[in-house]
Amino acid sequence: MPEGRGFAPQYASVQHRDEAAEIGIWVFLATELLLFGGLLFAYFVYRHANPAAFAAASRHTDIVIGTANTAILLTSSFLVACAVDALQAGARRICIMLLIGAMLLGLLFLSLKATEYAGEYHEHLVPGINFSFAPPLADGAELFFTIYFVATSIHAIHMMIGIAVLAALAIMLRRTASTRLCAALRTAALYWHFVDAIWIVLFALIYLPGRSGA
Amino acid sequence: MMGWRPPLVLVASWLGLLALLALTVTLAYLPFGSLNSTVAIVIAAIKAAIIAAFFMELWDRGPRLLIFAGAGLFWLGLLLWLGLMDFITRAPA
Amino acid sequence: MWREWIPFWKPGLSPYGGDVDLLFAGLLLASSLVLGLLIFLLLLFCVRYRAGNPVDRGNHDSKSWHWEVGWTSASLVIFLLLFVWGASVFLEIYRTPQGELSVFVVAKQWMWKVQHTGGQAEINSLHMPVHRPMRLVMASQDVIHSFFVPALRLKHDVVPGRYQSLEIEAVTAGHYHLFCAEYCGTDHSGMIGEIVAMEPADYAKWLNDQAPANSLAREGGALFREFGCSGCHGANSSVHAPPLEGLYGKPVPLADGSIVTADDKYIRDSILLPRSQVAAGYQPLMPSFEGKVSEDQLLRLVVYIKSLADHAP
Amino acid sequence: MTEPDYLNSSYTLRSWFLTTDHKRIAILYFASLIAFFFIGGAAATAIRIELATPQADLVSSDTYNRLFTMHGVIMVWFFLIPSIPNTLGNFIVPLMIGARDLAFPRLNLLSWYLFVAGGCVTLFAIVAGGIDTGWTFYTPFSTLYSNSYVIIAVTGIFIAGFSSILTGLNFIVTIHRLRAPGLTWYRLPLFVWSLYATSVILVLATPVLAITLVLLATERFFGVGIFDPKIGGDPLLFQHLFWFYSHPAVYIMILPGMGVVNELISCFSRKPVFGYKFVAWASLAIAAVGFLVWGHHMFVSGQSLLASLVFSFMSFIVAVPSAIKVFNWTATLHKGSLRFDAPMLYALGFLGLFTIGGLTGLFLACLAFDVHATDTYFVVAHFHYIMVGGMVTAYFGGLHYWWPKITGRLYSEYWARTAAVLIFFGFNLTFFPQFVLGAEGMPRRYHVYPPEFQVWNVLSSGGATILAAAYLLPMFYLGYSLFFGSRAPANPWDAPGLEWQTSSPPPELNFESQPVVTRAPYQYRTDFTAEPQNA
Repeated sequence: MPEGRGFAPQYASVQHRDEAAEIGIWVFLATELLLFGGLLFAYFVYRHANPAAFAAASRHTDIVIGTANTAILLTSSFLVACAVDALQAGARRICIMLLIGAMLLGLLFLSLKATEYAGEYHEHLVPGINFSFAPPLADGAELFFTIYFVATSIHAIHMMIGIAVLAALAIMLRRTASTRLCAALRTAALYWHFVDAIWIVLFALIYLPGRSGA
Repeated sequence: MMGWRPPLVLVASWLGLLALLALTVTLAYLPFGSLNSTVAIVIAAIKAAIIAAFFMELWDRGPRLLIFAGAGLFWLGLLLWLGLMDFITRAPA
Repeated sequence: MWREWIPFWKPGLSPYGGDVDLLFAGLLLASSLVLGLLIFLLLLFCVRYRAGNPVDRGNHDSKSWHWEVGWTSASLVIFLLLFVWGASVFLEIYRTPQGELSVFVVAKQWMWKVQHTGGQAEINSLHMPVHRPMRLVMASQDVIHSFFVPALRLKHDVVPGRYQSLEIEAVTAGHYHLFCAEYCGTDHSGMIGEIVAMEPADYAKWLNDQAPANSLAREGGALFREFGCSGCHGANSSVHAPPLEGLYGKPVPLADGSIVTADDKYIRDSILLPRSQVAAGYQPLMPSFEGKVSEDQLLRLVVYIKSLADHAP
Repeated sequence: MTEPDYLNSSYTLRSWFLTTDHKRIAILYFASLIAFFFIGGAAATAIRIELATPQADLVSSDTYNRLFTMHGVIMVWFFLIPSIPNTLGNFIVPLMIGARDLAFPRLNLLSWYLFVAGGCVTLFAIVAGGIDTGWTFYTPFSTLYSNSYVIIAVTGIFIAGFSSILTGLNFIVTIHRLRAPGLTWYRLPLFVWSLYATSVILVLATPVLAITLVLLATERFFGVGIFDPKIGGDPLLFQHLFWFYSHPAVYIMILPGMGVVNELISCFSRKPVFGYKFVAWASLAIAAVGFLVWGHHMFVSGQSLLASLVFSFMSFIVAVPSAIKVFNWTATLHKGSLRFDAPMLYALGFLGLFTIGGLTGLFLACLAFDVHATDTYFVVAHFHYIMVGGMVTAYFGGLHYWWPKITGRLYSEYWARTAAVLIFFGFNLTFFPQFVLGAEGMPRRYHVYPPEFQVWNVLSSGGATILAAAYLLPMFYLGYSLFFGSRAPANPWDAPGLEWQTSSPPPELNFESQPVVTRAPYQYRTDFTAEPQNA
């Protein structure tokens, strides 16, 4: 590879490379969407079979934490979008601060999620470990909570990866704001927004059903 | 350096998203019967669309990225549509 | 008969067996024609256009789209015809069972347990009269099995957690293989039995010779007492439990406001998962019998409760 | 030679195991795939020997179940799916489109490491005691009843799934962004089109398998009920999720094979592929419609009648683009100038075997007949006609065709033709009797069987012996050519594709200078009459 070119030999220019990266991340996001898609499918199948149980189980989730977490993620996404804009405008320090803000919000999200899990453990809502739910809807509720735990923990893993990526970028940005990092930040931002959008859908399916009844 | 201000479109999207969040939580508590879930899913879709359009900057991207972004959604639709068709149209055992 | 001309193929012996065989013959004929044409063209081209053979090769860049449209639409039309043909016979195979004669089949690792309504039980064999449709009610105790009778062109999976009804009828007396077609564990290939189709008179004789100790309903009644069901559901019980007389086939209002019909599945679910569908006006007191009662005990209980249908509540 | 080629530029282990060169990664894949092919093949041979008699005389039922599971798991996920895309595709696609590498070379290397890691985990499950669920992992058997290493095995498949996703992603981006100047979509070789279609499936179907395996492992590990009927779970949900991946996965396996056959038929007929645009779009149509047919595995499972009707209908529809391809390939031969070198023999074999596989696929798409034939040897035979008769035959054809390019050596044409003919006959003898067995009603996955089925089983086992020997042959003459074969020229087949315009083996960065494309593919010199240089 010719040294000092700054981009791999299969590309003609920096712009060429960045376009490839952008297509790449979108294809990857399509993959991620289908990963969560399998869970959505399972959710809808069982919700169709147990509508009352799903509503009752959903009422046992913590809507305060859920709503707070949604607001936190939306705000973090806003900060990341601003960070991309700031870096393109040449404001590297502001960009780093915005990224740190987004990461802190991400960590706050995870700690609230952990609090929520602990609460559910105490309420005996964890299938496979301790689960008891008022009959007659216990079986449907168990299905709901199994899907809930699988979906939210996979989402949390995505959050952790996102935070790690943002942290790595923030550290690298302290030294330089090369075009390579600029493209990398845009790619990472797309991933972060995607994880945010997934949460929005999960929020509507997990926390909101059944609130108007009972 | 400090002259940077957040672009208006991002601020507006952010505020709009928070407003929609407040709206969807409020609506969830109103008794619409089976419409509740439809409302929740529609608002979630609008929020996701705002994120995709403005935070992810799809609104000023070419058709190729739109196709890639749409492909995932389209195939997700196939999975849900054909898959759920079985469960919804099954004769009672 | 035309069916004997199909190579390596024994005629199907169910009422729709001829239709399936005809379909197979049609598929075989159509694909043989296509395959024959393909092989013929391949050989022809390979010989005629082999390198060095001086034949006219000019003009090979001519327009291709009318060929494409031609063979695309031809295959589409043939495929659609085959689809409609296959689907119509399929709906005939899986039509809603009509026969008044019911037999219960429990599949478990690795055997078929068959219960006739009169109480006659058999393992890995099923006796049935010819020319009389029989309604099989199938359940699985553990994993997915599949009830497969090649001679009758009949197959259906038996999925745990639900009853599967299936109509079976033979037109010729004889002994036929019964296979488990869905892989179900170690002795999957040992889970085979036979279908014994008999003339109606022989079948009646066979039923008598079996000298059942008790009918299914009576055995179910014994189990009803043995499991202590009668303690709560009995007429003189102090516990407030719904009476079961006259229940079967009637609509039942549930605690969550919905209404279900008291069919086989509802009774089965109520025994295994009593908390899932509580009748309106009753407390969810009943313990689950999940794991305590086997599938064949279950169906005896269901038959017993069914037999109470005629009793006034 | 002015520049070292990719093989002799460096000899260190590091230069192989940390390479980002797509050509070296293809070689790494090739080596690992051969290993998996022989493990899976050994299991198949053991199965066929056992089935020569109706009784159990070689192994116990438990061992037999572990053998066919091992055969299925290894062959599907560790041979068929990565075979053409990751070896021939990895090597040839950048060359065909005039690129110096794939878009993301390090991702490509990561993909190989994930593949090997997944393979090792799955092999560990097999060595530790095996898996007895069948490659389909149907619940509730796999979650509640099986006493084998299910979780470890699905972990391995899960890891290998990410390898598939990364490969698909890499190909999509590469084909979009790295085509040489002037190489428009309609100037792409059809092999590239078919790999593009394959990649679409890899990227969109594999994640659904991943999440399904996560749910399966969760249920088995924590004892929670996701597919467990005891708490209202539905075993059929698992089947829907599994086949949403696994049916398109069949097209992942066959589409690249079709791609190879395009190149072979066109080259050895000295003609462009007939109906280029139709064949190109047929690949994408197969990839798209292939996602709408998964329920045809569940006609007798108890899914709703409407669902069965829709899935049957779509299964007939998906056969149309495959039929279009077969017709176009046949028409390509017309007025060609046909030469019967070993790759062409494989391509012709593919045409016949794939057609038989495709036609019997119609039998199975046909609802009423499927009730009788599903879960019998008819399905086994159909599947192997597509996968072994189609895909593996095309793979061997492609391997011979590009062997001079990849290794820089010529193989023995005599032995190559002998092997091709032997494979063809061995294959038919092995699998044709299984159609008869299936039609007569012998269920698959049967260890012992009623004696009336023995004749056909003996024929099949006899064929399997020939087939196994025939598959060993190429190892010898291809291995021999590596060391003693004569040097290959840059373009031994006198083909116009870009991959033939650089030296054999290609230099590290593929081309001395950036090639520019000015015309459609497959513009063969029609006056070509000379004997091939390696005949």
